[in-house]
Amino acid sequence: LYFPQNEYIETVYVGQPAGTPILQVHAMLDSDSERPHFYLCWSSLRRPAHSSWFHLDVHTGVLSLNKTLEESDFAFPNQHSWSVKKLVLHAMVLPNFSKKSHCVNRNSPRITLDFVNATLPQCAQTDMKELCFPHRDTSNPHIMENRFPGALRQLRRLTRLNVCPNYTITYNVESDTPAPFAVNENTTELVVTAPLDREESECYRLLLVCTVQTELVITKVETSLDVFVNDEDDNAPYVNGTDTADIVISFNRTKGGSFGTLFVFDRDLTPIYPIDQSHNKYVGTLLNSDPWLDKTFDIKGTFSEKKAAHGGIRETVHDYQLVLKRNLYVNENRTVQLDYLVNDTTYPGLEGTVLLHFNVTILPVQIRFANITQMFTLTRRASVYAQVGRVCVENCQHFDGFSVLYRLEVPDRNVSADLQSCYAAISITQAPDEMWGVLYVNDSGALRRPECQDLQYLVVAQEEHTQQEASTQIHILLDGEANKAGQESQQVLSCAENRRRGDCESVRGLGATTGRCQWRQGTEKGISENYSTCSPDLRTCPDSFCDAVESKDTSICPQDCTKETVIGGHERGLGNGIKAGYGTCYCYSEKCFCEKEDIEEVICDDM
Amino acid sequence: PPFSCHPHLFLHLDEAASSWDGPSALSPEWVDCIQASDMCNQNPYCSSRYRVMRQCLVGKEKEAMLDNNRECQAALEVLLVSPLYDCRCKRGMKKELQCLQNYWTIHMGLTEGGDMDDSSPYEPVAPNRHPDAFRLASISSGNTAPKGFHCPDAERNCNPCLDAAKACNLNNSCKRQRSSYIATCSKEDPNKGETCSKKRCHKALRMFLDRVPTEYSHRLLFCPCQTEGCAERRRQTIVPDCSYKDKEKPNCLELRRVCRQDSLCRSRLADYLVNCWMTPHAVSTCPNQDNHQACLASYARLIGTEMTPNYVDSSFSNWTISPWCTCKGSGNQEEECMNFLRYFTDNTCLRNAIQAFGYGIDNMQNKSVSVPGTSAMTKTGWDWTTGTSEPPFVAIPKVIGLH
Amino acid sequence: ARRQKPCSLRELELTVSELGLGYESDETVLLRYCSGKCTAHRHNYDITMEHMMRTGFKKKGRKDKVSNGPCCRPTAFENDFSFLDNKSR
Amino acid sequence: ARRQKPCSLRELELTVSELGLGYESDETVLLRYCSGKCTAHRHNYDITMEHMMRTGFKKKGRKDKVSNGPCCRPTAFENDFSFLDNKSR
Repeated sequence: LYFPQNEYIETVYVGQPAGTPILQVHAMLDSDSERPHFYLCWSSLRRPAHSSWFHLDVHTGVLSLNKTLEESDFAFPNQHSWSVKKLVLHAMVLPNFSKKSHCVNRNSPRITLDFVNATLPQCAQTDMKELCFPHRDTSNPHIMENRFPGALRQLRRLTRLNVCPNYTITYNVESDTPAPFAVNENTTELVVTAPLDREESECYRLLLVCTVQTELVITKVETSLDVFVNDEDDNAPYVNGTDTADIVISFNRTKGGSFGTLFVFDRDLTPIYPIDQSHNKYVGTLLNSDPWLDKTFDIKGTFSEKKAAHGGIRETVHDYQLVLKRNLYVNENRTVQLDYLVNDTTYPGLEGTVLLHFNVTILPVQIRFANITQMFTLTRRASVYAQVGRVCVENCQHFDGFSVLYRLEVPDRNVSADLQSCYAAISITQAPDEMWGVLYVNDSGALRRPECQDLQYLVVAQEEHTQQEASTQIHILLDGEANKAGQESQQVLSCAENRRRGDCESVRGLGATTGRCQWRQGTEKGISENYSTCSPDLRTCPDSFCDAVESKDTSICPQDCTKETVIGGHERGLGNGIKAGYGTCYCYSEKCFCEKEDIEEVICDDM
Repeated sequence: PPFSCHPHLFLHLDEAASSWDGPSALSPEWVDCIQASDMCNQNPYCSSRYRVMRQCLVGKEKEAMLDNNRECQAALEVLLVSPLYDCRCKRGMKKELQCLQNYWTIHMGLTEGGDMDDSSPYEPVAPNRHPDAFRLASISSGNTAPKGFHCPDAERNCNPCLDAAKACNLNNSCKRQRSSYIATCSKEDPNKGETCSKKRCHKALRMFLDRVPTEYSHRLLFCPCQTEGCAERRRQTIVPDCSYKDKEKPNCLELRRVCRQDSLCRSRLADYLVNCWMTPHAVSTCPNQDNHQACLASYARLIGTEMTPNYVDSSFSNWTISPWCTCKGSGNQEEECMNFLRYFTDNTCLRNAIQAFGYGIDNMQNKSVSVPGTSAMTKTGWDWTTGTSEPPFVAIPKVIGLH
Repeated sequence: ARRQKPCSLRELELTVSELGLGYESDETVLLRYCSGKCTAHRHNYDITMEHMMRTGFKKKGRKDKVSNGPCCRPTAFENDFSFLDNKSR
Repeated sequence: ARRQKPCSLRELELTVSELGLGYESDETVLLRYCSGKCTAHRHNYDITMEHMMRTGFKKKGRKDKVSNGPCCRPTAFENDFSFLDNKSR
């Protein structure tokens, strides 16, 4: 038994006599054998004083007056509203007789009666709409699908039954689309004549027509009524297309990685509110007992509501993905099949389950270099931290879930001490989450020594867990004149300190690949990512990314790495650095500035 | 005129002006719920029931406790005749949250049905003093956008929202409070990896709306627009990327449930519905004889709670206001969800109140009232700290410091 | 010549764009700045510096440029100022 | 041009007469003074002042002359210094 409507509204007036019918509540059957017994009830409140003024017929659900409403009934304790008294009652329905007066559950409709301190308007003052339909009946009925026919609403306005005794009032119901609804002429109740199917129609828009016949005139008054169809789990899940996903796991084998997607459809609804009681509950179970699989894989299911192509009826799509519960080692090499049973636990029928299959092939990852000797040219004038180039094992940019560490080795161990010191010229580094190594100048002095000719290194890449190694030869060609007079005298500062092209291109700077800083001239007017600035290497700085070499010393490329205050118009990069700046951006150790290029500096005293 | 603008000779920098100029003192009929609770605690008969009642409402099974536990019902019946039953809270009062918590201790047990709408814990609003003026302003109803506020011909690119920002920036307190919430709402929350801390942003927004007089805050929130740029500025007022949006949209009934679990949010939602929602067939478009001011004030006080509403896009003629939620996934309660959403998206009272506010500005504009200057003197220069990062096409607010 | 205006706090209404920082916004701000002369607050040091700048440093082969009087500067700055830039109109 | 020298404390030996205060004495003193650039310590305020000095103030009909950067100034002065002037030979 359930109430199709959770709110009833009507107006009552002073002087209406005992026995006057006010409205009728209705309950729909869940099973054929049920017989509704209606009672007024109170939630946790004490029985309100006004409750004794009303009587609810246990069988018909008609609410009527138990006493004549007097003006004195307006003097209420604890009521602060001014013009109209709101009398609130609650009704409940039980399958059998009961003495209880406590509202059984939360689904007890609220009856709100506006008690007006005036007498019932006479026939002449009552317009047709007032006569035909309740004043503000806002609540639309909700009927559960697959249930029994029955009356769901009293169309007649009971409080106006005898206001115009010589009028004949009849009702009928119309609808654009075929709708199983009719009016019971004797009881003027709206009746649903057949079980409904939400998956066919979620809402019926009915037109209620009230015909008022007087001796001379027939008047028709219409109002619309939406009847909603509530869903229940009466559809089994089904697969539209494939129930098998073939998955290959190779380079990307990181914990949390998701692979392959399989869809399961359900014509029923899966509400996301209230969160805990999600009707149409789907439970999934991995059927494999292999502990390795259990430790390694999981299936992640999510669902979303979508509208069916025809009719726009809401339905649910569940999607399932294979998820890695841990990183896979590079040498993992196996093929497995996972069977995942999806069970629509609230579906009463037998076929409430669907079996999904994930065929998974895990390939090992080879740590190897392409068999070519990588050549890098480098000017002897390069400064310390100048970036020479990158080294990377094959497919390294696709790797995820394991790490490869790079180191440099001198190929020929028994070289002379002098030559040994030449090899200090170049070093290799790597950012924590990057899969490639960056070669950079570690000792610029060694670059300039005549005895340090072309340098050959062995780059060794080692996979962290399995210790699998690979190596390759690299060749660094030094061009430019060796500096016989030893170190160049000029001090190496941060390129970023220079504010003008002339200063910039005339100085040596940390990380300068050509030995000299490089000027980038911005062209745009306002704050732009292409701001003017002085950089050690325009290929890598500024590029809004504080890379492995740049993060060794913020003065290499403060434009990408600074965390300090930036004065002037700018936009910060994510976390640090200057993503965009106004005019020229330059940085001292304490602060960076972005400003339009000034003509000449004024000292305050010269004013 | 429905909206008045009076020059400020002195701006006391830390004036905690009430954010709504309703009746100043608590009108005689109402006892506030802090006093009521003290009165109850002084009476052993009442205070013992009050303690029991608080126990009944703790924890998950409070619905069952209220329905079936004899002791809870007995306690409630005693409290029904105590001052606590009839107490209310004053908007913007000191210890407002505690007052609201005391209110809900009783009224949580009284709501007659889980999802029915609450009555407002705040003292009722006095009916509007000039109903005709409002009625003139709100002559149009329904959702066809009436001829909105019109820019004075003299001003080529008039932007009332920009003027509102100017008025705020030229007022020390408003400028400082506005900068504070924008800075809080634009700051990355490093430890959570999110763009900002929504909780801190909400608190800063509430402080702004509590402390800054409505003549500044309402002007920023309800400035009438005739261009998309202006409407986008109006939408950005509450820094929606932090205070409003989220990765996903919850179901609106779920958002309402979460709101009702928080005394402040529940109270301000109830107040909004009481002051801004009229049942469709009512004669006037706003409760309390078209009291637009009360509606706008209760709408503004929802900002900074779970139920923070905002303009959904930058359309100026046919704008829509909504909380950040969807009715997708409502199952059988889609109608109830849509009805709840209509309190915001299809609210004639709110629409008229905002438009009436626009006319108010129009009247003020025509009388060319100069923006109130301040006489507060500060020995220092003024400062901004340099800006923040933001997405390419729509820039979120900038925070600048000249120090 | 009349005595120049002493160092004091002054105010000027202008838009954010007019501040010359590169930000584009029509929002109006109240710029407070310090302007005026501090001659009444000079010390012996300043008189010496003026002399050294004129002749003293040259005689000693120095090219220093020094300040020969206190500067009219803010003593402190107000906290942050936020605004919406022109992309948000 | 190299990065100008930052603001710092400098020293110079000279006689009291050479201080330019009008005192005549051959006694030698160690003059300490501040010299150098403060560009690295400027704020947004200074950048705005620089812009206002260049164009901003003119557009607003103002003739203010303002400092567009922190000044290189002593933070404190040593206490008095005594000497015997030339009359006491």
